[in-house]
Amino acid sequence: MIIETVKDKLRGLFPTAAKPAVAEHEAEKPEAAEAEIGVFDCNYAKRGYHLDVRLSPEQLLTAVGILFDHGFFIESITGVDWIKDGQLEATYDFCRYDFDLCRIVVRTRTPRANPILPTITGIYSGASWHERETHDFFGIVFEGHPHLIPLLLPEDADFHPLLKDFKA
Amino acid sequence: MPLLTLYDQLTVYLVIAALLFGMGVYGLITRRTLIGMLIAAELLLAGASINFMAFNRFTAPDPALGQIFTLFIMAIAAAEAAIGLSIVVAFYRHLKSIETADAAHLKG
Amino acid sequence: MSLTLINVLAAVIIAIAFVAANAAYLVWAERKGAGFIQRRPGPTENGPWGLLQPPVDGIKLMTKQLLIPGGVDKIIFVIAPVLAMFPSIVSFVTIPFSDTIVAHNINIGLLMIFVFGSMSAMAILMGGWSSRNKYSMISSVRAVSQAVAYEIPMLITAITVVMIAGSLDLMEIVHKQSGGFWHWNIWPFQKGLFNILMPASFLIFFICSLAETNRAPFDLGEAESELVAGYHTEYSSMGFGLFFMGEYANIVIGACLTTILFLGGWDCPFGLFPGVWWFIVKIYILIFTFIWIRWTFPRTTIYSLLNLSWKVLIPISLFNLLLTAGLLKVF
Amino acid sequence: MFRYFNDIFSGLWSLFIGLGITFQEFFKPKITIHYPHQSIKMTARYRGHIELIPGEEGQPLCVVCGMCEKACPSNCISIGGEKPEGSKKKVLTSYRLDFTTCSLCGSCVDSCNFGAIRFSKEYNLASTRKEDFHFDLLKRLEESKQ
Amino acid sequence: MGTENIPASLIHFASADKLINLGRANSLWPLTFGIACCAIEMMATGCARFDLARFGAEVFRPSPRQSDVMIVAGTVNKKMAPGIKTLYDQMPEPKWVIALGNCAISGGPFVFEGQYNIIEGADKFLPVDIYIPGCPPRPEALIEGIIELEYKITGWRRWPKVVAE
Amino acid sequence: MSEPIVLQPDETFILNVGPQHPATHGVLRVKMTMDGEYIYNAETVIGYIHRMHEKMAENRTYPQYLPNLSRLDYLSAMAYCHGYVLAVEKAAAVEVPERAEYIRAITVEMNRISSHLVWFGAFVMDLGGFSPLMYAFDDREQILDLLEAVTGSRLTYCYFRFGGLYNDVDDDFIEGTRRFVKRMRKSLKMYHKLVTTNVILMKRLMGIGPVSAEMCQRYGATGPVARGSGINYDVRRNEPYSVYPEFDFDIPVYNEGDSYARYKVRMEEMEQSLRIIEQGLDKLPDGPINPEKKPKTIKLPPGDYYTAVEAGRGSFGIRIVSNGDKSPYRLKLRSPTYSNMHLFDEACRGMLIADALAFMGSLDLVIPEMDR
Amino acid sequence: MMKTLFSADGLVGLLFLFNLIVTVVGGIVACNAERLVRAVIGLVVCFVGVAGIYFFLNSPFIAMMHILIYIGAVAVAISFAIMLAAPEEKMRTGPTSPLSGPIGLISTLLLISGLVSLALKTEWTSVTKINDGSVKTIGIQLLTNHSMVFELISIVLLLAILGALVIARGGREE
Repeated sequence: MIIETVKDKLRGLFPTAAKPAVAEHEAEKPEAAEAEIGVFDCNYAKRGYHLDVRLSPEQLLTAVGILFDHGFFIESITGVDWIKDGQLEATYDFCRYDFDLCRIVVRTRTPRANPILPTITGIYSGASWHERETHDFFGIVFEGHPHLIPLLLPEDADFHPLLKDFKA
Repeated sequence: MPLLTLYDQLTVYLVIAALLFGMGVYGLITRRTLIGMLIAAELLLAGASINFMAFNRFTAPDPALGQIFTLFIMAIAAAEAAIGLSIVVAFYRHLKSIETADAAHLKG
Repeated sequence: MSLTLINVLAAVIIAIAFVAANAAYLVWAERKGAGFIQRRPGPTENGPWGLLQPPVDGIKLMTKQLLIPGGVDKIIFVIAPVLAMFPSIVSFVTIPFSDTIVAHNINIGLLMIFVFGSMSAMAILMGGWSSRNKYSMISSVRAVSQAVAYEIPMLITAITVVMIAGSLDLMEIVHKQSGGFWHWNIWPFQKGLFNILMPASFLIFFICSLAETNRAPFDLGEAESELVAGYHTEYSSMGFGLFFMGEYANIVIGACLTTILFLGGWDCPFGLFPGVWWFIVKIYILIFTFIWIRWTFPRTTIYSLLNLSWKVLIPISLFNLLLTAGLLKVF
Repeated sequence: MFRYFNDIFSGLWSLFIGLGITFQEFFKPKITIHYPHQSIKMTARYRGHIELIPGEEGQPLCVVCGMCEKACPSNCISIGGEKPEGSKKKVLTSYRLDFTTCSLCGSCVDSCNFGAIRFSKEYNLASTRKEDFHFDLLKRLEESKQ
Repeated sequence: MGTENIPASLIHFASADKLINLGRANSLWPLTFGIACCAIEMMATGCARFDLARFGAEVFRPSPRQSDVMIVAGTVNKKMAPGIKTLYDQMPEPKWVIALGNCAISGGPFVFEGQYNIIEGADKFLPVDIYIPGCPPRPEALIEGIIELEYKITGWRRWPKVVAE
Repeated sequence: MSEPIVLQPDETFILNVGPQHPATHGVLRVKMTMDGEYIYNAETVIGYIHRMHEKMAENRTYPQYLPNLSRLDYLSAMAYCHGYVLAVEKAAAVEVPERAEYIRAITVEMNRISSHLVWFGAFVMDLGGFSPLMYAFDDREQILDLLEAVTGSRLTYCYFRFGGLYNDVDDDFIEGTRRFVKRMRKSLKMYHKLVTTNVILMKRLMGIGPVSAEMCQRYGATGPVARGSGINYDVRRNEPYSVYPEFDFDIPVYNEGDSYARYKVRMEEMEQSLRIIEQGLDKLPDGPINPEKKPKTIKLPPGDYYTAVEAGRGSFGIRIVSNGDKSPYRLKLRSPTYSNMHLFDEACRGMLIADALAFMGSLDLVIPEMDR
Repeated sequence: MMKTLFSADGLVGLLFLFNLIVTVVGGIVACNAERLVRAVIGLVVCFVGVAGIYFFLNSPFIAMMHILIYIGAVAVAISFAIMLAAPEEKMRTGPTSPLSGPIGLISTLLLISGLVSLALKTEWTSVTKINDGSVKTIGIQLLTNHSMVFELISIVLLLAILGALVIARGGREE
């Protein structure tokens, strides 16, 4: 099963995790747990994905590299503005083409004041537009992106409409 | 009215041929680009052809000699245009220029 | 000499009227035909069967503002549509509609039509270049390379027919085919000349006249979905109208020429009506085929077009030329 | 050599087949509806703009509960009602629909528990002024009564 | 808008003017220009079932230079508006604008508190002649709009008014 | 046909295709750097119809957001609504009666056919053939008539509700659909004769716009674009939802990766959809179409939820992040064309402009869905 | 004068004058226009005039061939080359040095005056026999008396095609 393989591989990213990196994780968990780092199993029937990978930004490229090697394709990149925590979350969705179904969500958080994340365009060229869009909407700067200009908003737009404190 | 019967006089044709020829020469001298010179050369050839045609019409005993020569000139002109233009294009690809001054250093 | 010139002038005036009326109503026929092929009625509301549509369009086009966009080469921009219309009008002068109905028959009529046909390429080039629009530019380059590529097989097939008739005179060519249906040049068995490639020749000529007139599937010059409106993108009002009418006038000429060269001109297969009616029936059948083809096929691309011309049409037409020459020598 | 001719002939053949098909279409009946002369009847569920359903005496059935106003995603309904002296129920005084922002989703009709509104069958609106589409449904109801 | 600012209307003879207007009204060539959902209904109107060709209006010209009427079919946003304005400016006089669908009339369902990207109606920057509401309008409504535009140009309505029951 | 051409970057000029251009089907701009008629580089500029769908979600309750979904991709609106209602139903644990599920599947498939028909017509029109558009729209009108009779609108159906449907289908619909399936089979045969086997079309599409499977993976292409490149991926099969496991249908896959493969995938998909519709009509159970007790207000438990469905153009994903409120905290729409179009920049390099536009047509773009 | 002007002959004479003007104006544009494309248009106009002159010289066949070859082929090819080769800023051409214009003009005028005076001074012996411009005569002559010309034309054209191909392709390859 691809889930097991990928889980093992990804677990390697968290060698010094104090808590067990792979934990049963259900929707009912309190919101404070959202900030944890690790690889979590998810209830597919309810959540719609199998693995929930929470990383720090430095681990992102390695993890995405592992997913690329296992034949995952990129579905989307998006952000969520956790204004209460003062953090922006970038969410990467990956899925596979074959019948060995595995949907993986990779998330990473970055401080709201200075949101910088590494780009994954070097691995998935298709991430380019998704990252530009996330930059448009949330102002997350993807370091190393070759062409980080507004995509959906007008060329001269300097606002980030999907931030929770945005006012038109 | 002599002005309206000009078409029946040999000298008129010779004069217009001379004019065209002169324009061709002028173009060849003043033009700076290969294509411009090519255009001037076409004028030159047209002047010459008119001469042939006019002499054929008014003085030559042969019914078609001048016309055949004109046809020959046309073929030459077409060939010249083909070769000349291909040179222009090749030249441009080399030097990004169609000016004759740049053609002096032939090595590109 | 002098009388000829006056005749020609008079004929040109008649031809202008004829061409304009014909072109306008061909547009109507095209729209109507397209409608019928697509299970809809086409123009119906303006006049009976929409017959008033062409004049209405004409009024609109003429009263529309003539825009000359900034940055265009004004002189050339204005001359080009006129130059597109003019050669087709002049070509009409020499086309014989029957034994008697011909504006002015000259003994090199076929050559003359080709001469003026080649001028329309120049008009397209001028129009496209002067517009200062990249789409127009690409389109005019396309249209001209297409026209040049198709003139060759067209001329070669025409020469084949000229060899059979032994004359460049259009009247003479028709006379050679007289004597009923089976004597037309399209059939392989006529007057001791068993050239089985004649139908192919006809097809080649027909394809070439489609391409010459920039009609679908060879309408690369004004490929709507690629180059907006091609070489007349920047033309508004009557400038566009002239290009438009020039195209339809060219269609009529193409149909006339095909009829004369291959379908026996005004020669009647059964002899029911006078010849000129047969001529008109024939050219309108051909024009209908033009329309029919346009609304059936997708457009080709420039390379498959050039491939077709250089790899298929030119070899076959050359072979046919050689074959015909040989057969003429033998029989 | 064989392929060369085969390509030519199969290509030509496919073209002739295509021509044949369009030629058949030429004689098929036209399917056009000549709109201003003929028109099709809208189906029972056709969603035009909403209108008030008249009660038995022609009065609106609306009780001014405001559910439709709340349900509307694009705030195109604004209703006003007042409580006349001595009656328990509110009476509708104005029912305004800004049709130009409506998305015809049907949330208002869904949300109405009193069956007071329905979709009209008006399908061919066009005007030179956009104010024509700010409907006063109550007024329309009264007009339709006459 | 239409007829007043036409430079070509130098002919002041009433009958000639009428004829010209009649010509203009019955040969409205739209610009091939669809933005969103309503564009599909516009295509459907041009197609066999409804056939805009009956009114001589099926000649969808891809170039603004050759078209008479611009059908704004869909939401206009701030990025697109300058482009539409350019297209409108490129059209030769006389020219008309039809706002097809609620989005083009007023922003439609996309207007909400705090919206940042759309323009609330094409009439904010274009002189719109005809408004056709609906989301999207039925093809009949577009035909009705064309008829209404003809009425606006010529001053008389040639076709009966269809009342929906 | 397309031999490698050595492009010389210093002779290029910029050609702006769009925002208004007949081939872009809407408002999309491709900045092409051209060398003659060859494309040296292309940069797609989108956002000309960005309509803030994701922002709107944060301002609206779950039911109020329903009409937005059908404006997202107006051609296969049903599938998008389906994705949204599935996502909410899954998260809020709403039961859906079986009849409703069947009707949903039938209408979604009909909508898929109508979407493909529009694509077919517009694509052939891009290639210069006009009549197929008319025939395709004629067939499409039949579908629209059927769907209009059920849902009340022609294009932007707002038909699905959480837990069920807006209203039930009647016998007329079932009869009409059966008639339509028969008619459509005939029409498809006609299309194949008129268009698919046409030599001009084959010459224009074969070998044009090759997209490899590896490229699909890098860009996340789904739907017919991926299936034309030999990837057997269809959400209806890989990740079955609704009642699709009950149906017997094939996923057409072609390995060539060119425009013609994508063309054939879509044409065959129409046939498969017809099969699904037939089976759905046969199996359509009786019963209610709405659950017995409809939840009054919909609130999702906190957390995030992802649902994917197979829309007309590929896998449509919807991610809802909820904080337990009446409206979503964040709603992300993963639209298939967004990824599919992104391919274009890389794939069209070195192509002729005519081929590039044919390739663009074969991607089946709906711009509002891309820009959201 | 009025009488002749409105007779058929007069009209022909007028047409001839018009023709001459067209030729000269076209020629002047062709050798003087600042933009190369204008020069090509001038060349086309000039050649239409030249074809007219051939027509007046009683050889319509040559006139037709002239238009066919020069306008249909040569002018189109030149405009093609301009579009292919000359970028926008190079479309304008001027004299090489400030002196070349006047010098060219003077030498040209000298040349023209010399040629014209030669033409005017010489007594041309006229033959009564008029030339024959029909296709038939030209064809027969080309294939009998002057077959060498025919052969030469074909060889020249063949070489030109081959040469043009070699040169143009050679530029592309590297």
